[in-house]
Formats: sequence, structure tokens, C-alpha cells
Amino acid sequence: MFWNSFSEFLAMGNHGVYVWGSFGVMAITMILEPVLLIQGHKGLIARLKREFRAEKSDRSVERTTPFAGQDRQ
Amino acid sequence: MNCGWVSRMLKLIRAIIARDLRLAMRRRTDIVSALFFFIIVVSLFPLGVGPEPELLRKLAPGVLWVAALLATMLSLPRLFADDHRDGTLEQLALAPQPLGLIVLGKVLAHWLVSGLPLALLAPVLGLQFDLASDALWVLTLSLLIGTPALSGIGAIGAALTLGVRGGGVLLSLLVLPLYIPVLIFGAGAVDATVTGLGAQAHMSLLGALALAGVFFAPWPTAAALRIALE
Amino acid sequence: MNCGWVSRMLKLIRAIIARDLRLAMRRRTDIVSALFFFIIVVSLFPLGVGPEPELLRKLAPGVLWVAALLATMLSLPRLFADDHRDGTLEQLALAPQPLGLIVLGKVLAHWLVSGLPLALLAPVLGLQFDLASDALWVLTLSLLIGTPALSGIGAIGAALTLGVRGGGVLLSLLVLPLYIPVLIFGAGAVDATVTGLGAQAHMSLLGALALAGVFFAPWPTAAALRIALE
Amino acid sequence: MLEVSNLGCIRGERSLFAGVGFHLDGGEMLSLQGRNGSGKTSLLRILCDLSPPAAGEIRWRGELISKLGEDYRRELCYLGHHNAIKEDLTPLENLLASARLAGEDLDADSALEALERVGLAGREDLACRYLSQGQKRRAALARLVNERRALWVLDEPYVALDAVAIELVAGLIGAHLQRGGLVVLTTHQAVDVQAGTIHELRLGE
Amino acid sequence: MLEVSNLGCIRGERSLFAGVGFHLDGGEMLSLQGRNGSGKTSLLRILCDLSPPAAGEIRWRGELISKLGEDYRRELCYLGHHNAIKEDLTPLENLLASARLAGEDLDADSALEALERVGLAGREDLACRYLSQGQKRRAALARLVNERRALWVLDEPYVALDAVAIELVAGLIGAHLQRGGLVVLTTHQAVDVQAGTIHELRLGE
Amino acid sequence: MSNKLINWFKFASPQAFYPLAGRMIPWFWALAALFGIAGLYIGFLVAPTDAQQGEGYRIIFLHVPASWMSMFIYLVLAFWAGLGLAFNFRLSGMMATALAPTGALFAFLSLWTGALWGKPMWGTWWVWDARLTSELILLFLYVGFIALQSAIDDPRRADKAGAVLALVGVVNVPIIYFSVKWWNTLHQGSSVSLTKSPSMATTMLWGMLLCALACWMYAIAVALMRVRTIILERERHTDWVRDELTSKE
Ligand code: HEM
Ligand SMILES: Nc1ncnc2c1ncn2[C@@H]1O[C@H](COP(=O)(O)OP(=O)(O)OP(=O)(O)O)[C@@H](O)[C@H]1O
Ligand SMILES: Nc1ncnc2c1ncn2[C@@H]1O[C@H](COP(=O)(O)OP(=O)(O)OP(=O)(O)O)[C@@H](O)[C@H]1O
Ligand SMILES: [Mg+2]
Ligand SMILES: [Mg+2]
Repeated sequence: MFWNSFSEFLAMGNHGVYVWGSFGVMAITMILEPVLLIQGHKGLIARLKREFRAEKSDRSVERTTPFAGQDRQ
Repeated sequence: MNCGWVSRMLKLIRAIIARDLRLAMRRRTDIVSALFFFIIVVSLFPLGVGPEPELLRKLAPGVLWVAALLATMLSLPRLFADDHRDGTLEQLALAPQPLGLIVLGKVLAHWLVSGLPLALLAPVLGLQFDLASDALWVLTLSLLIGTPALSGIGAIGAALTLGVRGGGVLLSLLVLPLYIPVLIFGAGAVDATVTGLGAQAHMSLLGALALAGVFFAPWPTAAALRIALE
Repeated sequence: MNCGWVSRMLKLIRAIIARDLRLAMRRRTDIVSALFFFIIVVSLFPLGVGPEPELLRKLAPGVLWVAALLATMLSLPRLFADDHRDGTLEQLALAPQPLGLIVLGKVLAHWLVSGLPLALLAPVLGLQFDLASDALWVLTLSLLIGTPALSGIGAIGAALTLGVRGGGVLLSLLVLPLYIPVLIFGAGAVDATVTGLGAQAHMSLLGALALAGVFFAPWPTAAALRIALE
Repeated sequence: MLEVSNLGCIRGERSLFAGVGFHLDGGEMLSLQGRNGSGKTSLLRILCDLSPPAAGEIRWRGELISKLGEDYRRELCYLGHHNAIKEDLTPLENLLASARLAGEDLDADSALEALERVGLAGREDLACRYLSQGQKRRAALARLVNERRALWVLDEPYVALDAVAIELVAGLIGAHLQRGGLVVLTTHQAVDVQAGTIHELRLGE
Repeated sequence: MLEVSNLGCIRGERSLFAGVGFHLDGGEMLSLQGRNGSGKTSLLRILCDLSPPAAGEIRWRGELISKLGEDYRRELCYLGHHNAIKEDLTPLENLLASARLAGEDLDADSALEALERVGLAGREDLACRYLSQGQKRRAALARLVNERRALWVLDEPYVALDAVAIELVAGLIGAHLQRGGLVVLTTHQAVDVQAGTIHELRLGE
Repeated sequence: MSNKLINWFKFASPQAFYPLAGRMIPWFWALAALFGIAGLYIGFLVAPTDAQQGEGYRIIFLHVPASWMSMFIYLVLAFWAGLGLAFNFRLSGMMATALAPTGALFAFLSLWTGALWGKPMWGTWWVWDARLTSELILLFLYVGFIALQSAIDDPRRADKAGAVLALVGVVNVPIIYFSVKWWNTLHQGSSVSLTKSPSMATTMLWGMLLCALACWMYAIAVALMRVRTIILERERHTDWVRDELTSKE
């Protein structure tokens, strides 16, 4: 360990902006990507569950308009 | 021509813009691809010309503006062609409102989708050419002001070449000469900044072109569309 | 796979080329416009960059090659799109011959109509940039050798984006990275001549790319076309 | 209301028709007949003021349509060979957009109802590019369900439709005639419209 | 000759049809019926090996068509919704080009004769873009006049045609059946073909 | 042997792979965290200051792994795509689709960290050097692949078209690399070269390797997560998805 202080660590020998700029962006994207993925996954699951529920209720209530569902097999 | 009329017309323009933006969002790749086309063309030049930074810095304003111009131009053929092919354009021409206003709406939508993102992206590319920060700033501003003119003028060309054999290339042929003033003032503004002269004069000329492009161009465009439909 | 088969296939390729050339002649504006596009892009640069002859001479190979590449690219979307829209492509796919050969014929026709005229026109434009005569010669030759590769590789992109939303711009996005080696060797050959190094090495690499482009590219293209038709 | 007199049309040195004239009032329909290429589509486009006639004049409520301009177009609904639907949008979006562009207010509910009428229930949210040929035509025809403009000009509305859909469209036309509307249409299929007065005009004989 | 068994087709998660099977021999015709969107066009394209089926198999002279490849295509003639004519070429040039691409030799005289058969006499040298909708369809159908390949797959051949032309096409189909050819077609119009055995298949019921 | 083969085919079906991937993901996350912490510890707290570059060199611990991953992922992507095209495995296409955004992300990170490194070392954000340029082109290839796939609605068609593009691209990558090298070196002695420290200290090497391993694990974990979403989306009409989702209520 050769850092004398935390502020020296942050300064990175005058290259702090560059080092922490790379590190920060990399950290942010690498955290953001899985977070977005998890959100997307959860959203999809919720949407599918809603669809399945809707389909169930669809099947119980038949529509009665003359042309409705004529293309469905 | 009272207040009610104006508000109806504004509503119409809003409806057009909304429809075109929705179509654009359906095919978001379009927007992204146009941007990347811009990036790629800009990156092609160093590959063709060689990597010396000195030379590249000199090239930067010209290359960036030419690339923006080409990227806008590439998206032009589709401005009316889709509507023409599927018959929507006939319906627009038969709408009980001046066709010019409808065109105005389409031009604005086109700018929102093509010109605006280009302008916002340009500074990043300017960095690759090692431009200074004030030049970057002027570059962005010149693109923001200049691209509406490109959309407006381009619409005339798109309408004139509609349904004409070999439209795409003919379109560029018609439109590029008209784009030249925009290019000269746009690239000139950046260049003037780089060389330390003010960009003021170039910018105001560019602004005048943009106003003319957006508010006058729709009318010849509408006339050209009616001719194309005959 | 005997002699009769080969001669039948050659006849097929000839038939395709004949048909495409006839179509191109029907819309001669296309060819002329592509040439004019080339001329205009090349002439835009001095406008964007400024008139110093020293700078322009340095730029010349790069600008001419980039312009040739963009001009070729602009004509690509129509390579299969027209045939797709009117149902001819289905008929070609149902023809009792390998689709790859048909594509080969179309690639050759495309080159005859787009690449060849560009190459023949290039030296005239090179004069504008004050290129020496040996450089002009190498420029023409490099375009003659390089443009078939552009047509071949472009065909892959055209087939992949067939019937896809936002085809035109997406096409350029796909194809431009693949064009980069051609650009580098092509512009490099001219540059090497200008700076007094030999263009030999660049030229042979360019030739290899062209052979690959013309004879290998049709097969992935055919695969992509079948996928597009599904 | 619609008076056409002495109309002539020339296409590439060939005279398609000349001296065509008719008169149409509310509740009347004109069915244009004629061989392929006899000039039916050309006549309809002239009626809509999309292309100019070689001779003759067209009057709407007594005035020349070229003079009327927007006022004529406000009362005109044209449906051509092409469907005028965007392949990237869904039938619902198409219907709403076309109503809005025509300056009408159509709410989503009645749009959905109209789509159900033409048998596209369950396809409202599918981009039109995936629809079959006949379904695309139906999506285009859905416009007619709530259309109240006086003059309908329809170019082969029945093409690509199956029997059920043809009957439906004939019903829509009949209802329009009963409301006092005017219809001009072309078709090669014999379809019964159960209302209004029906005139026939044969071109190219 | 053509055996189809247990064919299924899925479009965007929706099953259009399943378990479709039929058998067709020389001189027989299959007329596909079904509502708009029931999957007729999809079925025809699968028959041509243009798109793969979700299930089932298709055999031609006992062999799988996907295996046969070119040998199958050599005996197949497909005419789709689209006319497959180039708008910039004349009907004559279109006919000659399509014959050449199919590997056949057609001389100009018999091509002219074919065009006359379909009622395009006098229009041979007019670019197809100027033809009316029905005339374009006729230009496409002119291919059938000299077509001797065994299996014809026709998607709504009668669309946009007038009565005279419909009769003519029905005659061509009849002659093909009499020669021992096979035909699969779809149509929404009731048209009599006067020869061969005609089977019907309804989709989507 | 055949037994093994059958096992593999079993996992090649999305239905079998979905829960398997779900079970593997936490392990890869754990490994990624472990390697990452170790690598960064060495990189920032143990490795000594570089004689020539000062502290700025520490970007290497991010830059090099990102660069490696961006190149390697493209190969893997092309491999999956080719497999899918040749054998019609549904899962292969999904894997390729799942890898592309992560690959593009690493390509972007390589460019970003490189640019931030270049400013203090070379005095400029960007030079048109062979390696930099080909990395940029690699990013274009990724974006082209993603744009093509998202422009096609039918997933099966998107898979196939993407596969053709990926294969053509993978042939092209070495060509690009060498052409750019030639372009650059024939001109002039390149004005900049990567200033490598004369002999890389072993601690530095260790730090770099550990970070690279961390990126590996991260890439796998993220790709598996994305492929699970894709599987659900594409198979949403099958019974097993219905069971999977409704049974967990
Ligand atoms: C935007 C700028 C940059 C990009 C796109 C870039 C790209 C790359 C790539 C693709 C690699 C892996 C190549 C290989 O292993 O063969 C790499 C490795 C490397 N880069 Fe960069 N780089 C950039 C800037 C820099 C800078 C400024 C430095 C240092 C001054 C640097 C130092 C290194 C080192 C030391 C390696 C490892 C070399 C090796 O493995 O042999 N890079 N870079
Ligand atoms: N430039 C031209 N030269 C000669 N004839 C032309 C030209 N342009 C159009 N035509 C002819 O004009 C006619 C146009 O007919 P139109 O499209 O109005 O027919 P239609 O009655 O609607 O036919 P269909 O029933 O097939 O739809 C066609 O016969 C066409 O051949
Ligand atoms: N991605 C998709 N999602 C859902 N449904 C789809 C999708 N793509 C196609 N379809 C449906 O598949 C069917 C395609 O039918 P096809 O074109 O084969 O019908 P057709 O029987 O030829 O009808 P027509 O008589 O109108 O020509 C349509 O019902 C369409 O809605
Ligand atoms: Mg007509
Ligand atoms: Mg159909």
C-alpha cells in the first residue's frame, strides 16, 4: 500500500479525471446493464401474466358481434 | 382566416407531426441508422485521407457538414415515397386543408427525426478531429440552425422526384446544388471560428436560409406533389 | 456438372445481365444521376474545406474514393428492391438454377452500370484536384479493380435489408464497415503513387478483394434473399 | 348535385373516352362498367380533381370543382386501387390517423367498433404488413363505416374480398345511399346494392 | 404426383392451419377456398418451397420437395398476388425475359401471339407502367399461354380481370388440365373451369 | 457417447435451458464479483506506480479487459450464429442476439477508456491509429448486427439474417485489421505507439488477468440473463412458459 491519503488516491497523480472517468463510466454501464435487464425481465413476466389472465377471462366471455373472431381458428 | 382557422390548422400540423413521429418510432432503427451513417461517413474520411492530425483538423468542418448533408439527403427519398406508394398521399392531397401546411408538418417531423439528432451528435465526432471547444460549440449551433433548411429544401426535391424513375439519385442531383449555400455558410461558420474570425455573419445568413427553407419551401413542394399525383 | 451445364449457366447469367442492362437503359437518368452525384460530392469538398491547392492534392485520393463508394452505395437499395416489390424476385428464386448464379449476373450488371462509368469518369475529376498523370492512371485502375468488390459486397447488404423497415439507411450502416478495406487499399494505391512509393502491393490486395467480392459474395447474398422471401 | 358533361380523357395520344356526361343526385349511385383499360380509373381520378380532363367540365352543387377546391374535397371520400394504409401502423392507428388528417374527430372506441364491423377484430394491434391481401383491403374499407361525407368515389372496392366482406361493403354503400349520399364506383363483379337508385355507365363501347 | 400431408403453418404465434393434407394427380385441380386471412397465400408459398412449413411434408413424385430443389422448381410455375412484371419494360419484353430466366426459348412471334390471346394487342410496345390494373394482370397471365410445366400454382388469378379475361384464363387452365397438368389455385370468385377433376379445400373452418 | 450427445441436445432446447440458465446466473455473478474485487485491489492498491506514465496507467486494468472482451465476444457471437444457421437450433440464434449488446458495450468501453487514457498520454482523445480504428469499426459491426435484427420483426428471420451478417463480418474482421495496419504503417512511422512499460510487472499482469476474468464472468452472466428474457418473449405462446409463470403464483 503506497497511498498516503485518500485524497492522494483520488488525485491519481493528477490523472484522477481520466482514471476515475474511465472507472466511473465502466462501473455505471456495468451496473446499469444488469439492472435494466432485471427490470425488463420482471416487466415481461408481469406483462405475460396479465396476458394469460386476460386470455382466461376472454375464453369465458364469448363475444357476440357478428364478425368478431371470424378469422380465429 | 380567423382565430378558429389558425387553431384548426395548428391542430392539423400537430396531427401530421404526431403521425410521422409515431411512424418513426415504429422504425426506430431508421433514426439510429441515420446517426450511425453520419458517424461512419465522418470516420471514412480519415481512412481515405490518412491519419495526420494536422490535416484532419483542417478538414473537420467540411467533412462534418458534408456528412450531415449526405445523411439528411439519404433519408429524403422516403419523405413522401412511402405515402405515395400506399395511396396515403392521394388522401392527403384530397384533405380539405391546404397541402402546404401538411407538408410543413412533415418537414418539421423530418427535422425532429433526422436533423436534430445529427446536430446533437456532431460535437462528439468533432473530438475525433481534435477540434477546440469553441469550434465544437459553433459546429453544433450551425447544424442546429442549418439542418431545418436542409429538410425544407430537400422536401422540394423529394416531391419533384416522386414516382420518377431513378428517383433516389435524381433527388440528390436536384437537391445538392440547392444545399451548397447551406454547406458553405455552415462549414464557413466553423472554419471562421477555428481561424479566429467571428462566426456571426455566417450564422445569421444560415438562419435566414433556415427560415426560408421551412416556411417557403412547403408551397412549391405542395405544387410538385399535386403534379406528381396527376 | 458437365459442359452442357456450364454453358446453360453462362446463358442464364447472360440473360440476367441483358435484362438488367435493358432495364437500366430504360431509366438512363439513373446512370447519369449516379455520375452526377459522384461529381457533386467530389466538388462539394473544395467548397467545404477551402481552396488551397496543396491541401486539395493531399485530399484527392481519399475524397474521390469516398465519393465513389457513396455513389455506389446509393444505388444499392434498388439492386433487389424493385424485383422484390413487383414479385420478380420470387420468380427468380423459383427458377430452376442456383440463385447464387442469378445474383452473380445481377452483380455484374450492377457493376457495368454503376462502377464502370465511375471509374472512367474519375480521371477527369482528378484533374480538378491537380493530380499528376501517373496518379490519375492509378486512380482509374484502382477504381476499375475495386468497384466490382463494392458491387459484390453491397449485394449482401442489399439482400439482408430487403423489405426491412428503414432499408436504405440500414443498408449503408451494414455495408460501410465492410467497404473499409476496399477504401483503404484503393485510396492507398493512389496515395502511394503520389508519394512515390509503388502501388503494386495495394493493387494486388485490391484485386484479391474484388475476386472475393464477385465470386464469394453471391452465395451469402442468395441465402439472405431466400430468408427475405420466407 | 354532381353534374358531368362532355368529359374526355386522353392518355398518350389515345383517346380513352369522350363526350361522357351524367348527372347524379343524393341517394343515387353510378356504377361504371367497362373492359380492362377502358378508362374507369382515369375517370374516377378526374372526378376527384386529381388529374385534369382533356375536355368537359364537372360541377358540384352547380359550381366547377376546380374552382371549389377545398370545399369540394371536404365533401369527397375517395378510395383507390391502393389501400392508403401504412404497413407499419396497426389497422386501428391507420383508421385514427386517416380520420384526423381528414379533420374529423374519431374516438378510439368507435374506431374499434368499425374495425370489428369489417371483421378485423383481434387484428387491431397487428401491423398491417402482416395482414393478408383481403384483410388489408378491409382495413382500408373500415374508413367507410363512419364516413358521412356526401360523395363516395370507390375504385373496385370489392377486389380481393371474400363473399362475407363483399356483402358487408355493399351494405355500407346501401346505407350511405339511404342517408342521401352519392356513390360512384367501378367493379368487375356483379354485386347487389339494396338501396337507392343505381345508374350504369359503360365506357369504351 | 403432389402429396401433401399434415401441413401446418404458424404466423406470428398464430396457427393459421394444421393437419392439411391432399393428393393431386395429373389432370386434377385443387381450388383453395377460405376467408380473407385464412392462410391461402401462405399455403401456396409453402407449396412452392418459398417458406418452410411449421409441420408436415410435401412430396412431388414421391420425393420431398425440399430435397428435390431445382428439379422441383423446373416443373413448377407460380403466379402470386404480385404480377412479377417490370413496369419499365413492355409486355413483350417482360414475357420474353421471364421465359429466358426460366430457361425456356420463346421466340418473339409466339410471344406476340400470346399477348394477343390475352387481349393486349396494340399494347405490346407500351411500357407496363401505363397499363391499367387489369391489363397488368393480363400481361402477367400471358406467361400461362405457352407454359408447359406440370404444376401451376396460381394465387387469385382472376383479380382485377373483366369477364372476358376471366373466361380466357379459365380456358387456359382447362387446357392445361386436359394436357395432364396439375393446378392449385385460390380465388374468391366462382369461375367454371370446363375440364379435369376439380377438388375443393376450405381452410380455416 | 450418444448419451452425452442427447444430454447436450436436451439443453439446446429453450425449455430446458431456461431454468438451467437461471440456476447458473448467481454463480457467475459471484465469480465476477470475486475476480473483480481481487483485480481492482491489486490494480489500485498493490500495483506500483508506472515509471513513465505515473498513475494514469491504472486505466489499463479496465481498458485491456474491455478490449479483449469486445473482440472475443464477436467471435463467440459468430460461432453461435453459424451454429444456428447450419443446424437450426433455436437457442443458438437467441444466444447470438443476447451477446450482441454486451459486445457492443465492451467495444464502447474500450473506446471510452482508451480515449481517456489517450488524453494524458498522447495529448489527444483520439488518433487514427490501426488498433483504435479497427476497434471503432468493430463497434460499427456490432451496431449493424443489432440494427439489422431489431429492424426485422419475425424473430426467426431476424436470427437467420443476423447470422449471415455475423459470418460475413467475422471473415471481414481480420481483413479490416490488416488493411488498417497497412494503411497506417505504409504512410509514415506512426506518430504514436503504445508506450508499453518495458517489462510488465508481474503484479500488474495479475491485476489485468483477474480483471479480464471478472469481465468474462460478467459477460456470461449478463448474456444468460438476456437470453432468458428473449426465451420468454419468443416462447410466450407455449405451454411450458404458461406453466412456468402461472405455477409460481
Ligand atoms: C480510443 C483509444 C483506444 C482504443 C480503441 C484501444 C484499443 C485497444 C485494443 C483493441 C486492445 C487489445 C489489442 C490486443 O490485445 O491486440 C488494446 C490493448 C492495449 N491498449 Fe489500447 N486502445 C486505445 C487507447 C490506448 C491508450 C491511450 C493506451 C496507452 C497509452 C493503450 C494501451 C493499451 C495496452 C497497453 C494494451 C495491451 C496491449 C497488449 O495486450 O499487447 N490503449 N487497446
Ligand atoms: N402513355 C400512354 N399511351 C397509351 N396508352 C396509355 C398511356 N397511359 C395510359 N394508357 C391507357 O389508358 C388506359 C388507362 O385505363 P384505366 O387505368 O383508367 O383503366 P380501367 O378502366 O381502370 O381498367 P381496369 O379495369 O383494368 O382497372 C389503359 O388502357 C392504358 O393502356
Ligand atoms: N406476425 C403475425 N402475427 C399474427 N398474425 C399474422 C402474422 N403474420 C401473418 N399473420 C396472419 O396470417 C394470415 C396470412 O394469411 P394469408 O395471406 O395466407 O391469407 P389469404 O388466405 O391469402 O387471405 P386473402 O384471401 O385475404 O388473400 C393473416 O390472417 C394474417 O393476419
Ligand atoms: Mg382501374
Ligand atoms: Mg391471399
